[in-house]
Amino acid sequence: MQEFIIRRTIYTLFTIFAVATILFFIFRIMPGDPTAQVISPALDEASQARLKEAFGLDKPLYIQYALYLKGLVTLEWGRSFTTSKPVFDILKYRFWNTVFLMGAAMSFTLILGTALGMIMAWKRGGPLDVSATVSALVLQSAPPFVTGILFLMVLSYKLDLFPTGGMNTPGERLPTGIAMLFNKDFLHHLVLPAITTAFYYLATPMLIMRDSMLEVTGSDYIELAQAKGLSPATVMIKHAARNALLPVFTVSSVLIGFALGGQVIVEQVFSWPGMGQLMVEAASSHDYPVAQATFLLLAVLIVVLNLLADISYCYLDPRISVPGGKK
Amino acid sequence: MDNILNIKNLKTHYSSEEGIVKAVDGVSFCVGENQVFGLAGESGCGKSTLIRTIMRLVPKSAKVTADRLQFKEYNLLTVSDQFFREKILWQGISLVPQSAMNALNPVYRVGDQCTEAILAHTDFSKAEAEKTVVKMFDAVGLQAGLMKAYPHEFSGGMRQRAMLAMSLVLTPELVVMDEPTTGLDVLVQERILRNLKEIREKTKTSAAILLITHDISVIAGMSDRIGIMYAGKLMETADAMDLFNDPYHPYTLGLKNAFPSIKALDRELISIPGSPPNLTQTIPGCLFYDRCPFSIDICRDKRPEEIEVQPNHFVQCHRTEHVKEFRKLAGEKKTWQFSK
Amino acid sequence: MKFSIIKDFLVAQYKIIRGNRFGMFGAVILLFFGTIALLAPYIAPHELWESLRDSGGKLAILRQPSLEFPLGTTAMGRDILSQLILATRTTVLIGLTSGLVSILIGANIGLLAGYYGGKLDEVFMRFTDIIYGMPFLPFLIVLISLFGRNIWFVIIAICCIIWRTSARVIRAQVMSIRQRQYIQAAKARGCSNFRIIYGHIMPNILPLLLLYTAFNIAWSVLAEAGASFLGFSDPNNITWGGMLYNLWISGKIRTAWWWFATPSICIILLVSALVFISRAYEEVANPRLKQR
Amino acid sequence: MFNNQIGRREFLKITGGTIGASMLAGPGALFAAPAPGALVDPMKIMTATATMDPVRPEVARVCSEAFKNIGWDVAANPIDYNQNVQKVIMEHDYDMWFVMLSGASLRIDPNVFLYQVHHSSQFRKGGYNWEGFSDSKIDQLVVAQQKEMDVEKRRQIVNEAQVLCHEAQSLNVIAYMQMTTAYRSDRIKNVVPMLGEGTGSFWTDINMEVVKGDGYVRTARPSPLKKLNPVAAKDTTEFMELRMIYDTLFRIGPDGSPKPWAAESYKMVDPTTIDLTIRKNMTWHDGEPLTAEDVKFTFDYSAKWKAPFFNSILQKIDNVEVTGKYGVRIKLKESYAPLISNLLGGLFLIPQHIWKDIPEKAGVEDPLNFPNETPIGSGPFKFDYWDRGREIKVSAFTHHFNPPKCAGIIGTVYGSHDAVAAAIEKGECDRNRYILKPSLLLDLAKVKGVVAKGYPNHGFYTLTYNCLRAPLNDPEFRKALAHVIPKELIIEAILSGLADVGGSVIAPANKFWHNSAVKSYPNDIGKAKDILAKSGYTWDKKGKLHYPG
Repeated sequence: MQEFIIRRTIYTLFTIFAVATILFFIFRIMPGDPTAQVISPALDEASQARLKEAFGLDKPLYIQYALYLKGLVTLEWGRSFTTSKPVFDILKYRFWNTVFLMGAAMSFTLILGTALGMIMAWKRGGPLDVSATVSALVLQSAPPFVTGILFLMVLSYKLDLFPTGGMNTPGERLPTGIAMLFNKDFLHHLVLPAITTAFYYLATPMLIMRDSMLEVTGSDYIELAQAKGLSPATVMIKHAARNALLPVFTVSSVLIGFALGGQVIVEQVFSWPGMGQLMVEAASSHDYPVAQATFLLLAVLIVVLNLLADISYCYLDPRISVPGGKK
Repeated sequence: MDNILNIKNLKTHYSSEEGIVKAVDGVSFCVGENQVFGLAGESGCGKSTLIRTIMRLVPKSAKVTADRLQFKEYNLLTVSDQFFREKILWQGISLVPQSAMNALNPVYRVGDQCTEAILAHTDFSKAEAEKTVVKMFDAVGLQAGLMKAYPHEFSGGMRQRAMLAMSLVLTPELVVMDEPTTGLDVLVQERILRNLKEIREKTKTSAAILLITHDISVIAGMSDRIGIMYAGKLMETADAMDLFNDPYHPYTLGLKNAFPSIKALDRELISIPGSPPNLTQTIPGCLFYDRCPFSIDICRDKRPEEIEVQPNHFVQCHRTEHVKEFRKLAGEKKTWQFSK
Repeated sequence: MKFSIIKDFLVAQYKIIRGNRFGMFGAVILLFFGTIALLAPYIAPHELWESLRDSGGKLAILRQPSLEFPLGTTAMGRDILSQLILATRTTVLIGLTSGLVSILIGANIGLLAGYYGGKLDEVFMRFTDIIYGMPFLPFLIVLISLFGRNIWFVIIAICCIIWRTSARVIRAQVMSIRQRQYIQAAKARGCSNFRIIYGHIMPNILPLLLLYTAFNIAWSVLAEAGASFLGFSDPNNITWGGMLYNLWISGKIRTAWWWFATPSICIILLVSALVFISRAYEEVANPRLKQR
Repeated sequence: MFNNQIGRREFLKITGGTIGASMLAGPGALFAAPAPGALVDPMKIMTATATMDPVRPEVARVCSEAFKNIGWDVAANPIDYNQNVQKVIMEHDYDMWFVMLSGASLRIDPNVFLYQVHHSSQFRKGGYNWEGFSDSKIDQLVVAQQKEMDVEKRRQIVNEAQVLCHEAQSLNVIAYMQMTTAYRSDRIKNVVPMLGEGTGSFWTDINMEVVKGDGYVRTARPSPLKKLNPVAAKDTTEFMELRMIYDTLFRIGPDGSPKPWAAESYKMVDPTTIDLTIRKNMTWHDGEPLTAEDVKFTFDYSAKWKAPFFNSILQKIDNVEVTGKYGVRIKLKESYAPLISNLLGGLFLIPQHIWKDIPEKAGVEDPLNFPNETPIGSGPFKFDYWDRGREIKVSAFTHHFNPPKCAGIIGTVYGSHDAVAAAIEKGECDRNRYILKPSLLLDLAKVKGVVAKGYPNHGFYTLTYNCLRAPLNDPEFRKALAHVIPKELIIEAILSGLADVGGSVIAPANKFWHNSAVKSYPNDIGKAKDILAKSGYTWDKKGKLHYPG
């Protein structure tokens, strides 16, 4: 078990390092002079040179790389080209917006998905089963911006149930940090983007839950549980569901990874000031320090989530505490 | 002595693509208090369905009928699912399932899976429940420490014992054992069975046992009464001694041949040719007709009634009067080498 | 002889699809879009960027579907039908290319890693982990914004990422197949590794390959649509996602339903067609699903 | 952090070298005179992406389609705006650039569009004459109008210059887009439209009254505000936020003429000397008094750090001296007519007691990169908070000599123009600040309680040519192009009719300075071909255009 966790952790660190390195070189081989826009042409040569130096542009590549890695660790991620703010300050504010949105969306998907999956397995072959399968697959094939825009049109523009976008009503300043989560205005704005994301990813946990549920209910320990005279609910949830959840759990970590990559679109559609939106802005305004850091932060988030999933999986399924890991 | 389980003409019919499957088709027998009733028959003869029917584990689609299906004072045909679940299952009738391997839920500690049963039916505290389980574990020869272990950490034998312990935690009147020893090597089988006896002394459980197996030699030693099941029917039912000393039904004779008997280990084993009939087709005559070396035309045309050849010894056969000569012939290999 | 093999193969595929009503639906849709993509330049009634005037000579801006403009027009008075048809070509091109290339990468990595195991496997799998660490769309966006808005960069970016899933799954499959007797036998017979991998193992994972080809194409289409919608696409070639992007920035999203509906429906149809087909293969690849 | 050498080498690999080569060789060098009779090479119209402004790629597209009519292959090339700026203004590496020169209040004075856009000295890294255009006659005129302190005389010169500039066609003014803004008339009243800014003007900010609600005006903007640094301010949207917080010595009035503001009066001692009297007892938002010292400091500091927007003008200042607690004297090196409207009307006064420590204490190398988290100014609004990428709030500064009528202004970022329109339509927001997409304006105008129209504007969309590259270096060729661009179509199809056909670089809306004699060339392909034929261009059988043989 320890051995397993340790190995996983090492892999994770390695992965992060590798992603960082790849990123460094992607951003170095891109065309053009990245600083042309920050360094005002009005400045004389001397002060331009001074600025280039400040950006570390005068140094040879391997030193730049060393500095870059050092910066990553010491959280000195450079300064934004467009806003002159330290990248870290920008991100620490955007980070939570994304995490909250993703958290809400993903928990909704997973809970609803598994619940539905259970019921579908329970009533297999029934109308619900079939219709749910088809609609989930179709939802999965509908890009989030299509569903998102549909939601906006119907629920926001037509019925005026939800705001058109953003995180707060203009002027209603939000509390920062966790307190934000308990702010009614914020939650009101959260609904649409959250369900848009949730619906898009619903199919995966739902179908997997359904399948593994069907697999489990055939097994002997379920029969024994029934023979023990446990209530059907207990049998279904405590025995069947508990086991059926394992594969769902494995997938969910990967799923969240995908979602974190994809939330760019949702944030754009609902003008949600998260990392995704920042990513787009930075990329199209060529604000490289920001784009780079945002990308990296997303990547780190993904791999760390996977790590956590792997570790908690050990606790969920006693069978894989044996070294060698799952599968 | 009065019976705790009393079954008359029990039928369980499934509907499948091929038609109605008469898995259990008119079975009658009784299990007395503290009695060990062995139910023997080839796999697929419907014995598992029989016990599942008794424990209401058959799917709702299955059609169950009986003239009588009584456990103690309860008429199992009429009691509500809820009552059955809460009052009868495990407290009255408990189960040692076929494959202890897969019958334990892999994600829960074995101990918890035992206490679970107790907590479901009694108002014991967790501690009390655990105490009881410890007692049972000890009875089956498992250290109390193993309660904290997970199934995958158990060996086959240990699981089997755990299952035994689990089945006894609520001191039920009837323990149904479905092939308790399949998938275990002979030595373990041996130990478990011996164990079973000891346990019954140790725990002073006056539990009757309904022991199901495809291997009569297993039940020979320990059953008080034995039923030979074939194609959903009880061909012969008698006290263990009678059945082994003077069996009537050709099928019983065949089975006896097919397994080493404790008495004559040197005798070579003869197996019954052919295979049991498809339970969906309706056969007018004796179900064993195809495989019976002694059958005559009537056997093909008329289904034999159940007759009491000796007190408490029931047989379903037309030709019981010739049984003496059958017993002789049955010992010889060529008798069974025929074709219809 | 070679031909007969191909024929049998195709027949087999047909049977698989035929056997499953979703699969059938999917196949029909695919065929439909395939044909349109092939014929696009010939059947598109108008030029891509042509601003149309109606019979009255007025610019046909944001016209609802009518006889004159079957699917309506855009804010620039461009024929949506034509754009849709030409977009189909681009979308299919991107989807197909990146789908096939990515399965090529994924399959080979999976096969080699699964077959050889050991060091090679370790290396390949760590590499796959790294790719799993890459947030997909951001990667697309960065690459495109850095190297230019151009179909080929879009395809390259997509290919760089989506092979990862197929690689993992195929590897797992290969590992189990590797143990089978006939593989061992082939080894004993002294078959070259190459022959074993591509001659003996490959055929056994074919359904899986096709399944993931379908998936990858579906993902590529979705990814491209996403990137285009965010404005990171080739401005001189239009895709369905690009059409929606034009709608989005034209600010007519709430009024021009016809402009929104058609590309969206096309995306959903194509992708779900692929998903359904892959589900048909899934049943072959893992029979457990069949019983239901 | 970024290594250009590598960048370029890699880029060559990727793009097959075409663009890369020119980047390495730099402009000019690469473009030797074409062989006589050679095919006129295909070219590209660079412009911003639709994300930044949907109009631009479309116009670029229409133009390139139009140029095909004279047998010249041209393609639109929309890329990120920063790359536009970098390639055009920094590297001068482009063929044609389609861009908008917005009608900022500081551009009402003709100097910007005449001198900065046309004078040969302005062809430099970062200069506005990125066309590389040079014409001695025009150079003389645009300098002359700068020096001429007599308005009427100056007007004559300006008119003459306009004619020559238009004939030179170093850039083609395609359309004067109207300033399309919207506001909820049921929430706010007393809006003051202004030339080039519509209802988004500063005068609206301080004069509008809120009918209902908490007295705060909610302003929607399509893209997030980037900086609030008065010294570094470059683009119009930054100025629009900053001028609420920071005061200027003069303000450009609704009619376009400068009005005394922080300076309560001024006196031209001689053409190169101006005395200013600062308004008494003004204070900064932190309570410190605003004195002549601060004014002097502002000038010196901006000059020292080359405030990008004013640098060229600040060069003309010899010195600034304090002549009393409220007196300041500005001495110029040479007489400079646009001084008041282009410098004193735009330069933000900054408090010495804060900025004297910048950049040293702020940990930046250059005040231009100073984030200025909590701006302290003396303007009618004082800074409240700024949640980056989301919302900025300023409240009325009651001690100001001209306090605003509303309680304050909340600027909220919406993802897109469409979202802005929706917000105003739903009443989430009361007004938009900057240009709203014309197509949307027409829809909004239909909404009850919303006033949405286009207001006159002196800014324009223009197609600028790289005058160092053949064939664009040929004035006749450029004139021919002027006859090809379908301006009416562009205005009708792309600008929803909310614009006027472009001619002179000084818009008709700028009534005082505009020369009505300057008319746009008619859209006439035949004429264009004649012009080309006259100057010897030929067409091959495929109809492709060739250089004079």
